[in-house]
Amino acid sequence: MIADESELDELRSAVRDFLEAKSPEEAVRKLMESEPRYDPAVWAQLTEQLRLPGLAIPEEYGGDGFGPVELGVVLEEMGRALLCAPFFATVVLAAQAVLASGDAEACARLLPGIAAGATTATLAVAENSGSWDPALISARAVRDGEGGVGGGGGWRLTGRKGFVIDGTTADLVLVVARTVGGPSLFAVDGPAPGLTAESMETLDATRAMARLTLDAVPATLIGSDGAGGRIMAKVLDYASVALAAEQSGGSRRCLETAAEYARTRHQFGRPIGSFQAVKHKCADMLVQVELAEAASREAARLAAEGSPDYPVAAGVAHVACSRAYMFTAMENIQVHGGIGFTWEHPAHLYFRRAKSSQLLFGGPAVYSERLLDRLGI
Amino acid sequence: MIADESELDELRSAVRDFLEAKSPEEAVRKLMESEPRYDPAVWAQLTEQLRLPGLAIPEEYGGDGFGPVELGVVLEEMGRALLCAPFFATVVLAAQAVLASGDAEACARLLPGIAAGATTATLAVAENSGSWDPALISARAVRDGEGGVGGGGGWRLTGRKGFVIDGTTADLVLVVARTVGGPSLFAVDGPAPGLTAESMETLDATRAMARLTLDAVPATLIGSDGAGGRIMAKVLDYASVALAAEQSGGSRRCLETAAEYARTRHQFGRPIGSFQAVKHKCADMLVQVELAEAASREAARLAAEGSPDYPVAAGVAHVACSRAYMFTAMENIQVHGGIGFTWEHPAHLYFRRAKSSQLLFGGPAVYSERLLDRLGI
Amino acid sequence: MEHDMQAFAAEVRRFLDAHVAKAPDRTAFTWGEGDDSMAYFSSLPPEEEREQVRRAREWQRIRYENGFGWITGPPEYGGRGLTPVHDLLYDAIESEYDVADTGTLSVIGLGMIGPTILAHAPQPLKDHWLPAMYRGDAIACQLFSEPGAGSDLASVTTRAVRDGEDWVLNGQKVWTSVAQHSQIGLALTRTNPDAPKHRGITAFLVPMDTPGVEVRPLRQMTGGADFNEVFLTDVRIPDDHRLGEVDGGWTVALTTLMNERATVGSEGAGPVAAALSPDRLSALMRATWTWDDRALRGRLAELLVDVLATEHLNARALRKLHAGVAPGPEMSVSKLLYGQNLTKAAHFVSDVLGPRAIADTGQWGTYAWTELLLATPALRILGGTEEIMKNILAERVLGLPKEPVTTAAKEVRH
Amino acid sequence: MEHDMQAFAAEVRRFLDAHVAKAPDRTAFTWGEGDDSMAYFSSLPPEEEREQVRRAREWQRIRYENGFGWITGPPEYGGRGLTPVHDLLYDAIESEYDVADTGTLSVIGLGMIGPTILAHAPQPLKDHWLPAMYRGDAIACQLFSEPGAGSDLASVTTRAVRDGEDWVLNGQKVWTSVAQHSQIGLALTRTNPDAPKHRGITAFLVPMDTPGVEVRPLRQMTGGADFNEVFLTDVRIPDDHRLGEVDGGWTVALTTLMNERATVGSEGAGPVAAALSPDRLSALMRATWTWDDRALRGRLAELLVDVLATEHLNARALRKLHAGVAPGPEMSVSKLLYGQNLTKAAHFVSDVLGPRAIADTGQWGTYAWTELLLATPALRILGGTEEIMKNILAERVLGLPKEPVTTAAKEVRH
Repeated sequence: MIADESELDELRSAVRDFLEAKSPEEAVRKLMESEPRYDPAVWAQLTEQLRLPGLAIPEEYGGDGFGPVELGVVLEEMGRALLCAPFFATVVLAAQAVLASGDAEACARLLPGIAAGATTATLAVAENSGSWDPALISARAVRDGEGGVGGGGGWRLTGRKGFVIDGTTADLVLVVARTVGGPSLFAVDGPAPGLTAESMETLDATRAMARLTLDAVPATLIGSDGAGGRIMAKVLDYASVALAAEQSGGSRRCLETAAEYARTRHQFGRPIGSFQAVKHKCADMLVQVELAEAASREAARLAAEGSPDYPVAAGVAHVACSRAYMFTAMENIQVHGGIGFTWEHPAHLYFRRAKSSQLLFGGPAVYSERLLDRLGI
Repeated sequence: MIADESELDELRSAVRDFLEAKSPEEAVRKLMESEPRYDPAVWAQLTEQLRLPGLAIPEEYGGDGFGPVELGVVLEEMGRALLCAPFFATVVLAAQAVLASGDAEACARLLPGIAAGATTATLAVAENSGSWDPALISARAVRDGEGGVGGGGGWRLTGRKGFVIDGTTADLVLVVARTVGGPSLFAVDGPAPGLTAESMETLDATRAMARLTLDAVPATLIGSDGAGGRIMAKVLDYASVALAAEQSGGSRRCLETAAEYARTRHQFGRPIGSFQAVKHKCADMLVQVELAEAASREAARLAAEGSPDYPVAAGVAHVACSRAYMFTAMENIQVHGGIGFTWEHPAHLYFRRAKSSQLLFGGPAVYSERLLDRLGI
Repeated sequence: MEHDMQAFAAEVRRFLDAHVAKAPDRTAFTWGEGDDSMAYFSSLPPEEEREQVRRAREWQRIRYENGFGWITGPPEYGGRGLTPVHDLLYDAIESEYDVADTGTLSVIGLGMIGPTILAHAPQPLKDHWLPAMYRGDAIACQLFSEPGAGSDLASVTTRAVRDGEDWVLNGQKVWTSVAQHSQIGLALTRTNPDAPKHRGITAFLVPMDTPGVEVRPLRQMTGGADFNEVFLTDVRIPDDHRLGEVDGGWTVALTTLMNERATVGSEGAGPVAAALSPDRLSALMRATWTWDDRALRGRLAELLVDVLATEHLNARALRKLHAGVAPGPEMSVSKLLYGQNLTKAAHFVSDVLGPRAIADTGQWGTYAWTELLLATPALRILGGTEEIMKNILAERVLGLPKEPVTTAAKEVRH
Repeated sequence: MEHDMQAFAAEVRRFLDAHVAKAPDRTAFTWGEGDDSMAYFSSLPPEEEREQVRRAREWQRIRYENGFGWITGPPEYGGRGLTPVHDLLYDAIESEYDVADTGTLSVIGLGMIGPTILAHAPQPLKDHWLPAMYRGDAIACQLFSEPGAGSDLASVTTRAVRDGEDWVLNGQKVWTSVAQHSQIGLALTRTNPDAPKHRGITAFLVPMDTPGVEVRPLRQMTGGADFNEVFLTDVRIPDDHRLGEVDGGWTVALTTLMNERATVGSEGAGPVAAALSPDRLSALMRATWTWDDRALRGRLAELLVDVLATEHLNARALRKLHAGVAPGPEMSVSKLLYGQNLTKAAHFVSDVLGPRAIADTGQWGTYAWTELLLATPALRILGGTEEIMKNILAERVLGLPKEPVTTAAKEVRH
């Protein structure tokens, strides 16, 4: 089921109104320097007023059963507003990992809490290098009782994870760890014994990241043993499309900010937007934003339709939106001149977010090959 | 010995005056469609009046003993004028291959004719793919008498060569062919039995290219058996620097043409150069040209000084000048608008030359790695 | 609205299914088979070109007879009376079929000159020429650009001087496509050299067989001649062939220019579609043993992102059309990207080819790419330079202010 | 001339050899050893910054005492009376030595304000301030830019109102580097709001300890504060601190701006030289296991071509200096490239690092690069935006015409 255009417009305007009220720049700046890096009251309102955590979770697991198109609208708005909240980690990474596992029991156990906004969650994949390559996963899972550790039918995880979004605050951590069967997905409680999480210093303070140390942490297998690689691939496509929506929203905001400044700032007796250098810069930004938005929205639609073109479209959206956001975030500063690189001006917050989003899943050094792979080239 | 700046200026102005008189656009257009692709009378004058063929050949072999710096000045001017002449093939490729062989006997036999302008020559390296990789050379050389062919102490060459500059007109063809010792350099007479040369259709009609078929062609070994790879590497560095000078001259001409048009063409009641879009395009061209010229001239100077930095500088000059020429040739057309892409306007001649020069020694697909190799990276 | 469009789309498909076949997949191919031409400009031999024009006229006649000859035109001239969105939707659907290329008739004549005649010509000219044009009988060209008036059309200097009931035209026009096939041309002329430049222009409909009209092919840098210069020497045109007021020709010209438009999904069509096909490009890399070069692969990925994202942009515009909504800036953006993507593709491929792009080795599908390479500079200039298109995007979509009128320019403007 | 320069160069070297050591090779390093800071902006703790200023003053005093304090200045103020080419040559040679960074004193004060005082100040101000500045005792700053007057300096609105023998200044200045260390500032003020904008400006020398002068650090996007805002509230300045005529301050400002200049070879120096070092970059690729990624290698080669070709450009300018010839456009081009090369390097490195550039894993020499990345936007803006620099290159070097003065702008210009 895909909402029609007018329903999407309604959703967009409800989310935008909410975020303008609850996540204005002052709130973002305050949360950037707080622990936790989000406001639990706003998170609760996001659930109560807009039911957003459950938007894209199937109805059978307590959600509203919408899909990537509707989620994309929400993420575009969150990207515009630089909302500090555990939404991406919980709803995109964690919930999708559970769904991708095909483990109905785990879905029934874990998703209703997420849908209800009661559980925040995250997914821990990358280790030292930040790579999502399943071959580079070295965290280990052993059965309880194996190797003399603990007892019973569960598992124990040992190793280190990095770049875990909202990793210090998540109630539920999904962890990819290696068994003899290969990389596999596990669920771990946020406060589980043996699990320590410490904040990492980040380029983009609006997206908290943590380093996790797991020392024989009790865990539950999600999906089948050894299915981790396949789950990671599915989550990566989905998360690329979701991230692309955030990036597209952020880059349109940069374009709008730059164009507004170009229309109103006067130098040499003219609005600076009447100078061709500024005008063409804005036109170049517009071209990038239109491409990015089309790529992101089309990928979401193809995902919702279950189209065979979806994996390619996910790759295209990831590259097009990464590039557009970085470009518009840079050029927005340039159009603003000196004021644009002050701490007080919001332009740098978008610059930081743009760079951190571009590199989140590996960046240009890996995403080109990933796209060609999806194209069969 | 490097000429001082005022001597270089004198040389430049003598060559420029000569080429303005002898190689104006009409002459270039006429020769582009003629066979041979050059005017033997102008070639003779180039020798008699300016002694250019012998400029960079050592005095002991009948030349004037200057080096790459002076040769660079000449080539910049030839690049500006798109001179159709066997200069690059004869003086750069062939003469340098002979010199690089270290074979004093061959130098004494072959170079005086080149220095005197009596012999035109070329170098045949590439085969089907156009590559200069020694490993891809498949033309074969066997000793006279070996395999039952002919007799005596000479060699016989069999195989095919392509992209041979001025290959249908050269009096002397230096050929890299494979012996049991590896790639080796041989001298073949232009009209030797078993050698056939046919013109290739080229993107850039101002630089003639031929396909050679060698069928047991009698040949003389130059330098030692198996030294071909080392000779090719030396020639490639030298030829890259020489080509860079041509490219730098051509790209400065494109910049000058574009800037002149931008100053004088009026649209909307203003010179088009007063519009920032055109103005900044010209500034971008200027930056590229200044970089290219510095890279090319500095590489020539380091070559003349025998500096250990010369091979890296040769690679830098090759890339910087290839890029600058292609960019300025494209943007020159854009500044001119419609008139710029007519057949009658000279802009496309530079576009064609820029692209053909960029790809002559392999192009971007190989020159980046070649530069990193020279840098030891 | 969406329902109406669906009904219209269904009708279009019924008509097309009845007359023509579906287009073959232009991106499907087998390496080494068939024509490897990559020409952006056609440059056909004269007899083939005449045959192409004949087929275009024939298909236009069939469209006309079935009510699709002039979708936005008024019924009294054989039009259908529908909206521009219907027109764009028709084009988009037709592009899925294997129909004759009617560009010779439609791009300039039916798309731009027809609406101008409708808006500004005296009744007898409308009655005669409009049905003739949309039935495929008459071809029209645009006599606007001059050597000194390119981006700045209001600077035309071709003179028209009154002589009794006639006007006598003298001057030179340039970049006139299809002039050699045209029966009529719409000419902008200067009738009052003393007025501000936009106020001294008058428009005339010039029968191309009038004595003194000389069409000369204009050779472009690819070597072919897809445009013309048109020389007007003492060309005598009756006053009843005037469009609009005397000295009011700028308004006429604006009507023509406002009817210039991009069609949705133009990248998908044409002989150069192959240039942007992932399969074709990867086959080229295999054939040149560069398939595993990660530097080239990285650039291929960058190029394909542009190409595929542009397709997504077009797909979204098309979906809007089907819903009866006029596309927004997507179409202008798509037009700008069309030229940029082909330019990137041509240079990428030349890097893949290396020396094989500079001399013809005879290998299939290699040197042929130079035809496209040599056409790319034109793509950034024709139909509005990149600079003019960026001005339009920034001013119309983003609302950035125009350049202030300069004192020098102000004197000669209205 | 060349001979004179050689003699001067030898004298410079003798002086430097006697006082300081040769600089260590800034590009030599061992991976994982030492400080991995990549900061473009210094942002030192206050006590270290004060110590740095102390060392700068000390070295300037030694220069002054040895005849190199003010190479182009007149002897009556302690200057050497030589040419700007000598000055540039001195800088180039000194950059080979390990001397204190005197940027705090020299970039603004000695380079720009000193020559302005010399040209426009009343005699007592010259006698007092010029020797003090060039001896290293006094530091000067430039109170020009305002929130509403960035690229367009002539729009300053800080008011100066005559009050007897004094003037009273009110307004806000911004982007004032070294204000916190300065004894004096050169302020542009509006004295006649009714005159065309270039004709209502007056320049004053403001002792920074005058009541009403408040310096507040301005934090930039890197997080540090390398600039200041300066608030002027009822600041009373005697008329004998005026430079130039009343309402004639634009001429004074032009003197200051014309003395802004790039130094030859600026890329070679500074803490970010490592960012452009082939060894450092290839070591980073080895440390991140991306050394054999040909896509990244291709981009590394492109970057290094820019970096090395820029070095060649600088080398040629330097050779001209040694021959006593003023460099041509090389220095403006080099200045533009400096920012562009560092920007490219920062983004290239972030692609090499991938996620390691967005969160600190603690690995040496990785996350530290974000300091440079965050500084790059400033490099395209500070000291003249990229757009202004391109205007200058096109107009001064290529002779392209300026933008025509618009009717709106004309009213307020001279």
